[in-house]
Amino acid sequence: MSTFIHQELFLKFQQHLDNELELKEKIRAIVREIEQNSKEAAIHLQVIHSNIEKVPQACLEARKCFDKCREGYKQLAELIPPKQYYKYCDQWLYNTHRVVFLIGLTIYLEAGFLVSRETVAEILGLKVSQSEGFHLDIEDYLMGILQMASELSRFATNAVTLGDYSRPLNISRFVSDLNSGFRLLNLKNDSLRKRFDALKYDVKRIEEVVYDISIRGLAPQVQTQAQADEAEQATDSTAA
Amino acid sequence: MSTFIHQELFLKFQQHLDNELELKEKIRAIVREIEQNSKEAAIHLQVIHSNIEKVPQACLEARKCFDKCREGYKQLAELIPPKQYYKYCDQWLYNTHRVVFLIGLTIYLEAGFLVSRETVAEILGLKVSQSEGFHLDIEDYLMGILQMASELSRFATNAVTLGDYSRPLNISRFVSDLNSGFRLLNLKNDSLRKRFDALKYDVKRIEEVVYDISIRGLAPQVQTQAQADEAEQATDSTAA
Amino acid sequence: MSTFIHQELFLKFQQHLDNELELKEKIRAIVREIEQNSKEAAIHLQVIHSNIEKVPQACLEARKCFDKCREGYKQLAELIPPKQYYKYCDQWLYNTHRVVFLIGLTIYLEAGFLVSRETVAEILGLKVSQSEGFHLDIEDYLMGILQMASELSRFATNAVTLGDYSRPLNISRFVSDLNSGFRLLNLKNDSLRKRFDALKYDVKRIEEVVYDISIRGLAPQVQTQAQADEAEQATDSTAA
Amino acid sequence: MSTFIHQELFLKFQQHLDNELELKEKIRAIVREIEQNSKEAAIHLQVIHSNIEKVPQACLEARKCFDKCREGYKQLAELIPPKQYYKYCDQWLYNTHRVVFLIGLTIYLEAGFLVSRETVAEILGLKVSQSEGFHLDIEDYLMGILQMASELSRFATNAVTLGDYSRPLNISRFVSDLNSGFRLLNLKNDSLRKRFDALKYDVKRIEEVVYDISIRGLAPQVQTQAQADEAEQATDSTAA
Amino acid sequence: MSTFIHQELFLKFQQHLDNELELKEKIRAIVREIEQNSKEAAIHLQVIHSNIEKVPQACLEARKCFDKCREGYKQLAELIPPKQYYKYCDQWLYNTHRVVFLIGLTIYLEAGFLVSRETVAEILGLKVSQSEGFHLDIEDYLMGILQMASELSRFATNAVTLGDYSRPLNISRFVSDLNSGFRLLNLKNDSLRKRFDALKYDVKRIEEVVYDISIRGLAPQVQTQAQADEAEQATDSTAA
Amino acid sequence: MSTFIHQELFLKFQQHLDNELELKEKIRAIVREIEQNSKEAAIHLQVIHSNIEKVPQACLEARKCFDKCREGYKQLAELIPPKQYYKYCDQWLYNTHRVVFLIGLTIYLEAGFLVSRETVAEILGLKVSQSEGFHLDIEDYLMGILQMASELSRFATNAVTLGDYSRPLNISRFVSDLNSGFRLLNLKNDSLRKRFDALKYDVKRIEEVVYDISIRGLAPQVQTQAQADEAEQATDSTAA
Amino acid sequence: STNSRQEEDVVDTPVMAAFREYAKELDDKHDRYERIVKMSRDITIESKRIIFLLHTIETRRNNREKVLEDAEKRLRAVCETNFLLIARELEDLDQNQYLRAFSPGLQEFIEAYSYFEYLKDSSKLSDWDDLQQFLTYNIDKPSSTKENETKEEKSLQEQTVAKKQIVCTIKPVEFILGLADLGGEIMRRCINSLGSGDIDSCFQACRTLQTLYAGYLRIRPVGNREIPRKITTLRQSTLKAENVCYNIKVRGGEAASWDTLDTAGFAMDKIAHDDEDEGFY
Amino acid sequence: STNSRQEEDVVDTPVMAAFREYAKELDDKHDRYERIVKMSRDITIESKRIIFLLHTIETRRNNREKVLEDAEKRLRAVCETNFLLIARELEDLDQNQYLRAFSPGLQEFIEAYSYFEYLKDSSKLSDWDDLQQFLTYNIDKPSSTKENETKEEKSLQEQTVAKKQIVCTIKPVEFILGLADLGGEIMRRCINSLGSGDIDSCFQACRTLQTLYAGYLRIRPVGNREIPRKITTLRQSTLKAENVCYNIKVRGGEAASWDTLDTAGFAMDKIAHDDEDEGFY
Ligand SMILES: [Mn+2]
Ligand SMILES: [Mn+2]
Repeated sequence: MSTFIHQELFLKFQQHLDNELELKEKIRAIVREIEQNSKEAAIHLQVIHSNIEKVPQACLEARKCFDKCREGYKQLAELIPPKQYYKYCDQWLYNTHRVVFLIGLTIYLEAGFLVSRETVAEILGLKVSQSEGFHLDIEDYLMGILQMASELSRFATNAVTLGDYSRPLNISRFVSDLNSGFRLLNLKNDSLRKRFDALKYDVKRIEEVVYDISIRGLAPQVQTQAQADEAEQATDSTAA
Repeated sequence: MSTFIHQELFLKFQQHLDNELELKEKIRAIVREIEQNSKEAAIHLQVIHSNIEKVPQACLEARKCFDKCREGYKQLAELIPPKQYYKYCDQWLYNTHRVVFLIGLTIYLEAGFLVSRETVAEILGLKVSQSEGFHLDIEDYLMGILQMASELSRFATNAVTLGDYSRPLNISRFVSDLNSGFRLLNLKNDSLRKRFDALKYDVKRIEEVVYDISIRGLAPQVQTQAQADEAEQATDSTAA
Repeated sequence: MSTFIHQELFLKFQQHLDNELELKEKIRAIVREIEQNSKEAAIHLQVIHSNIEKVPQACLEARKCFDKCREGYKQLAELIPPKQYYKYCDQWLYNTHRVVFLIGLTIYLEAGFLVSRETVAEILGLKVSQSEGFHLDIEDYLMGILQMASELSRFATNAVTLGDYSRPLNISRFVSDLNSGFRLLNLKNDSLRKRFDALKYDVKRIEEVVYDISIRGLAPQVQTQAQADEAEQATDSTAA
Repeated sequence: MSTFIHQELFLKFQQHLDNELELKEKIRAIVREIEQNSKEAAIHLQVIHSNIEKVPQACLEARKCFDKCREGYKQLAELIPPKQYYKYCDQWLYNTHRVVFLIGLTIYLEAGFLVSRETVAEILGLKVSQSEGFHLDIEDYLMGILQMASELSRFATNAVTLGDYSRPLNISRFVSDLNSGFRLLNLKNDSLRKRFDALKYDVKRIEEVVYDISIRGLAPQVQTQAQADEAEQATDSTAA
Repeated sequence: MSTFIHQELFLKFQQHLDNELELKEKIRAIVREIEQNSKEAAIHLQVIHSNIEKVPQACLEARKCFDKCREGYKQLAELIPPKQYYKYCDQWLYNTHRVVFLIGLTIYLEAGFLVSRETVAEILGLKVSQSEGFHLDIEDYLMGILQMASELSRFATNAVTLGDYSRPLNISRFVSDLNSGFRLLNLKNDSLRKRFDALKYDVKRIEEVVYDISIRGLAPQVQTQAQADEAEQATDSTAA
Repeated sequence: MSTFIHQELFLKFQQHLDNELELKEKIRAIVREIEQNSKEAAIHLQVIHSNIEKVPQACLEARKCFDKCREGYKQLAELIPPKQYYKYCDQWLYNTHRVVFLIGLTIYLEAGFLVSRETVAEILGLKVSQSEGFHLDIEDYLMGILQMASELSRFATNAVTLGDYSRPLNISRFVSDLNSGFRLLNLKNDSLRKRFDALKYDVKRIEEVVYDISIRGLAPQVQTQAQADEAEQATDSTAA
Repeated sequence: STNSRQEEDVVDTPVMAAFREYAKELDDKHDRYERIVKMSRDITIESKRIIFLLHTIETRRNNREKVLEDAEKRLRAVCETNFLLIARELEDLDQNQYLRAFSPGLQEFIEAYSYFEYLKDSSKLSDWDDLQQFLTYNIDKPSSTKENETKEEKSLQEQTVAKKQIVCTIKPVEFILGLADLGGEIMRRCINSLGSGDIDSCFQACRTLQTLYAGYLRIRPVGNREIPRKITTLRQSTLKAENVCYNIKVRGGEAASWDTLDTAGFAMDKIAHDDEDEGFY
Repeated sequence: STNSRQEEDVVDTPVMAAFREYAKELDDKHDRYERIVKMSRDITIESKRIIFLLHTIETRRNNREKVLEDAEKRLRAVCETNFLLIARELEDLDQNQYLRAFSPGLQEFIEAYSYFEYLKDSSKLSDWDDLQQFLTYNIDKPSSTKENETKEEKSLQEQTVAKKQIVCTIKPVEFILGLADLGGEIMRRCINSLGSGDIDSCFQACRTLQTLYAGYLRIRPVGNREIPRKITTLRQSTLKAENVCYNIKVRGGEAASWDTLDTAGFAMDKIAHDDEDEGFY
């Protein structure tokens, strides 16, 4: 090679390519670990469809898994150079959606309300704003919440089977709220939009369950919306 | 909407969506401006194929255009939040490749050597390392350099037509160096790889021109490689 | 013509291909035979959707068909050279999945439990481990089991139509157990994974049937999970 | 043009192309006519989904449309050279499937049984065997019949809405028979196979309708399969 | 199965499917045989690219292969029912195009002119008009001829390498004639049209070969078009 | 049936579609006529690749064809309702591009300069501005001009074969001028852009021909750019 | 984004001079196209918002009159401001030339307007000719947006300066495409009405969808690929609405049977009073 | 990545217990697959590097012997280390089961080896049977990587413990696919030889490609979709090499004619001496 071009440039570039490959493999290994832990949480939480008594225990176990996930995200945060979040995030976002769903479900089971983005971020050790560091985007939070709605519709059905008639009413208000919120948005034609379109069917199924309960007078009590709102906090202890 | 979910969440998210749309449109406007300026530089530099005397003037004009491009990149750098470079970069990289090519060509015409990534970055007001701010990735630098090689192969042909027999020899060593450098790399099957595959044909065409010149004894002088290297700096003044 | 490359190489290869083709055609003939027998078993077992009284008889007929399938697999085992199972297995696996499904269904109808891989292998005259000879892979066993779950969801619906309200409860526990089992597996992104994703819909449908029965008080008796487990063995005789 | 090639060849070929174009345009005009008439029949028969009383009248109107279709097929038969049926049949088969479906539906509504290929052929003025002339292939007959099954699943739903609870039971037996028939076949991986796969969903949907009626005690009477078979002939007159 | 549908319909249809499958397999076996023979002819004719002296011998060998192809077509003609040519022809047309190409090439090498459709049909034992029986459509003849043009463009290149400078001139006139002929046609947007579009590149490539020869004064003699036309008959004997 | 939606709406719409279809078929007939005439012009002009002496005659013949095309366009202009040009223009634009190309070529052969849009419009009896009536859009004019450039690259090659070394020099300046012109345009990512991208290859090919002539000293005379400009008008008479 | 900057330094050939003109013409077209696209996007967004507003009508909320009034005002505003802008851009031009630029907005507007009519219980759906009058404008003077017109054009316009009609044409095909989307909204209405217990609305929606679908079955869409796709979607919407009605029927029937058993009289009672109170969910 | 962690807390049904076993079996397979993929990737990279090394052979640099020696050492090393690892993984298994995992590496190795033979001027290209011996290993004892084997298996192996042959099978199809890629390398060799003025190599490469292409024409690839694709690529490589020779011929012919005119004797002289000196570029 002559004086025109320094071979060094290409050595440096090869170095760059090798580094990137290595980084991607490290990310993949961590993501697989997080995935494994989130899967475990999912298995614990399956109990909601068959045995309501075991729910509190399942929530505790799930939280242990989330702790392990947090460790994984911590490793990711250390690994990814600060400004390169968007260069690599496709590798873990799919799994993040699932973890958000599972955390949302756990919080709902424990406390009966919608987990906030701030709380999810805290549980996973993520920042809320990207300026502060490795963060949780609002889109990804919402993707997880929509996944949760789908699980709740199944939960409503099985709760009835297990003889719990108040849970579906509670779920119905919860999911209906979510639906109203999403209807306010002008969504682009992306994955979030598709997921939201699926929500409508979850809403419908839950409404049918509520209808079935109501028509048979199985609803715990006739209550006005105001009463319903009051009753809300109480519900969960009854149900669990 | 009830107490489960605060409508605020969705208002905030809508705000977020709107902001993003607005940001994208601003980026698009700036990129269009940069594009216009790089196009103008390209038009000036076309003169290399028809009138070698006007080359120095064309380089001056092109540099004015690069100044305007730098202004555009400055605006982009101010617009894009620091950590979101990779979220939006697809919008301007295609054009960046062209500007790198044109700067590379200008420097080669003016001084006869390969522009370094550092120099390109400086001309465009970009950083070399992404940790310092809005930067020029090495992949994008190389994409531009490969585009330049293609233009140089055309230049070699037309230089002969215009009676300049030393230019092709110079170009040949230049492009052959580039080729050797790229052959050292393990490239993935991406756009850079495709562009490099095209380089081989440019190399071949230039070699044919050199062959034609040599066979007819039109080469300025028979020289050893060592002499060639020495002669290199002198060549450009002769050629221009 | 180059002397380095001898045309015999290609003639030898073509000979090899021709031999392989011949073997493949022999396999195809046997597989078609097995297919015919498994189809017949499927037709017999269709009776579950219309006439529950005829089920025991259908199981007997199906078992005759499985015997014929076993003969087919025996022929295959003799035909395939040792350690070439995976070279040709694509030709029969599609059908193996169906036979596994039908055997699983038959055993469930007869005895109410999940057929083991060992039992399926025995019925079809296959080995369980690859080292012992012509065998049944775990993936293929699982594919068949998932197909069965789908048929059971249809069975649950039609059982209600035919006035049998205990069968769906039994199916629900059976499939839910299966679902928990599958959740333990780490599935790659392959056909097994896709089929497993479909299981969710089967589970949901069955849960809805159970729900319909429960909310109308049509379930044979309200029982705790513990009682349910006890009752399980008894159910099948009642239902059949 | 020189002596190598005679221009005549191309003139002759152009003639051939022109003839073919003309033939195709004639076919297209006739097919459009048939299409229009089959569409009109379809519109008349839409009434089954909203007003059962008007069904007999709709059948009469549909039959008038079939008469017009027959005229179209007669023209086609005269136009197509005997050996070229399969060269052009793609132009009309799509529509033939629809006409078969509509005839099948009409006969089912009028008489409650599955129209035979012979009857369809007669109504459309086609031969059954291709050796006799312009004919109706069995595949095309079956494609139409499968389309009909899909419409019947919609009909079952709407019949319930219109308060007719016996119709779905009848449809269920009808479509289940069809399903059993198709299960006997070894279909290739072609359009008929795809259509048959869709039939499974129609069957499932109809079974769910019957399930919904049964679990709510809306079915006209609880009857054993044996009784059902007896009752079958009587049902249609009641329903129509 | 109940009274709705006669199982017989499906048995009859299965019979029909089985017959068709058998016919197709017979066709496939014959076509494979023809393919093998045409491939062998192709291999013999490859010699034009490396050894011009062996061309006459290669033509003889190729003709033997065509004889074997004719036997295959004879078997096809006996097998296919008269009215079903267009139902099955897709199975062999692809190969027919190749045989036509090879026959065209052989005739061009032997005699220097374009083979007529009649001659091709005769060599392969086919009829020219479909009313007479198993025939060769003009489209298929032309597809083969266009394939030949592509091979001739390669031949022109290699002839130069082998030191034959007159052959390319002859090929150029030949292919240019073909091109003029096709330009007369109004082609639909089909495979023939696509193949014709490719011809343009072949023409261009051959013209470039002639250009390269001419600009270097390698052409056998400078001659006017008039002289060229005269010389044409003589050329072939020289070249072969 | 709902009274809100009246079926007349759809009948009215179908009427509208039928009328449109009729008009489209009339247009198609005229366009086919124009196509035939432009094709004939193309055939006449093919002579440039084989016999330069016949070029003037070919231009005369081509002009007769353009006259016939003009008649066709006149009929179109009468047929298309005012301000509906853009509703139907897709039917003839493809052909218009070809006619523009052929007129451009003819004018270049006759007079050596680029035909203006006004002249093309005049020859075809079209208006230049949309407000005056049936017109020739700038995009369509440019598409035709780009097609011409492609033909000229082939012409340059064949001119050398025919011994005319001045023509390629003339073409090179002509096309290079055209290229500079096109670079001034801001093209969207449409078909014009794609066609313009292809121009680069034409320019390159022509430059290589000029290169071949120059390096062999075959150029009519060594001249400065200034002399070249002067010489330009003279060239064409020499060449033709 | 013109090329005026280079003009000084490059010596022009006649070809270059001509191409500078061409560049201007192309830029003009392109700019106009972009402007119209933006106008159309505004119409799309506003139309979607009006549809959203119309979906808030609920019998039990008793807000029908109010919402319809609001929606009508906003629909008129779209005609009188947004479409007027487009009509000005298209003045004297062949409307088909920029059709693709404003077609999305136009179709969404047609969808919104026809959905408004549906909810208003109009006796008859307006067709394209009816709607055309909303998008026809009388203007006093030549529009000021056109500046680069030639002198002849100007003098021609001066003669008609007093009054001039400009339009934004609704082509029948656009209408039919926009109307097809109405099916989706009515289907949504059907599902939402089920949610709020307004059974009558469900059946009305289903009947309307069936009629709409039957109408589209009449169309023989030669050479238009979008219409068949829309018909497929419309069929699916119809099936969904039919399913809703089916569910009402089977569940309603069930309720009736429970009712006769006197175990669920209370529940039925609730259904009857749905119109007045907040319902049970 | 096993599921051992859950085992404690969940009460197992028999189904669950069985599935835990299945999970292990699946994980084992998957892990083995991944290990083999990585081994294959190493072979691919090293083979590509050997090919790159072989391309550095240039007549004028006189480095042929040295490079061939190096390449042969590295090829042997690939056989004796990398492929041995795979053979150990596949011990006692049906080789076809993990074929897709190591096929890329194997094909690249075949390409490298046959390119080595080509440059070595071997009298005859080795076929799959010839190469197979390189990938056949005699090992002293059962491999230690297999730990979860059953007792019976162990006792069986103990009988044969003294000597055992393990292999990494080269299937004919793999060989044919790998060999097809040789075409690309020979084409590259042809182009590079043109660059360094080694005309003989160009013609040799072209002839070899023509022969190779003719060989592939013989194959009737029933049911294999990759072979036709490779043949298309091979045809293109052949055409490229033919074009190179064509260019040498027309330019060489031209040089000859210039030569007779005695104006370029000097240039021809240079070509003749290309083998010794550094050439003119
Ligand atoms: Mn909509
Ligand atoms: Mn390779």
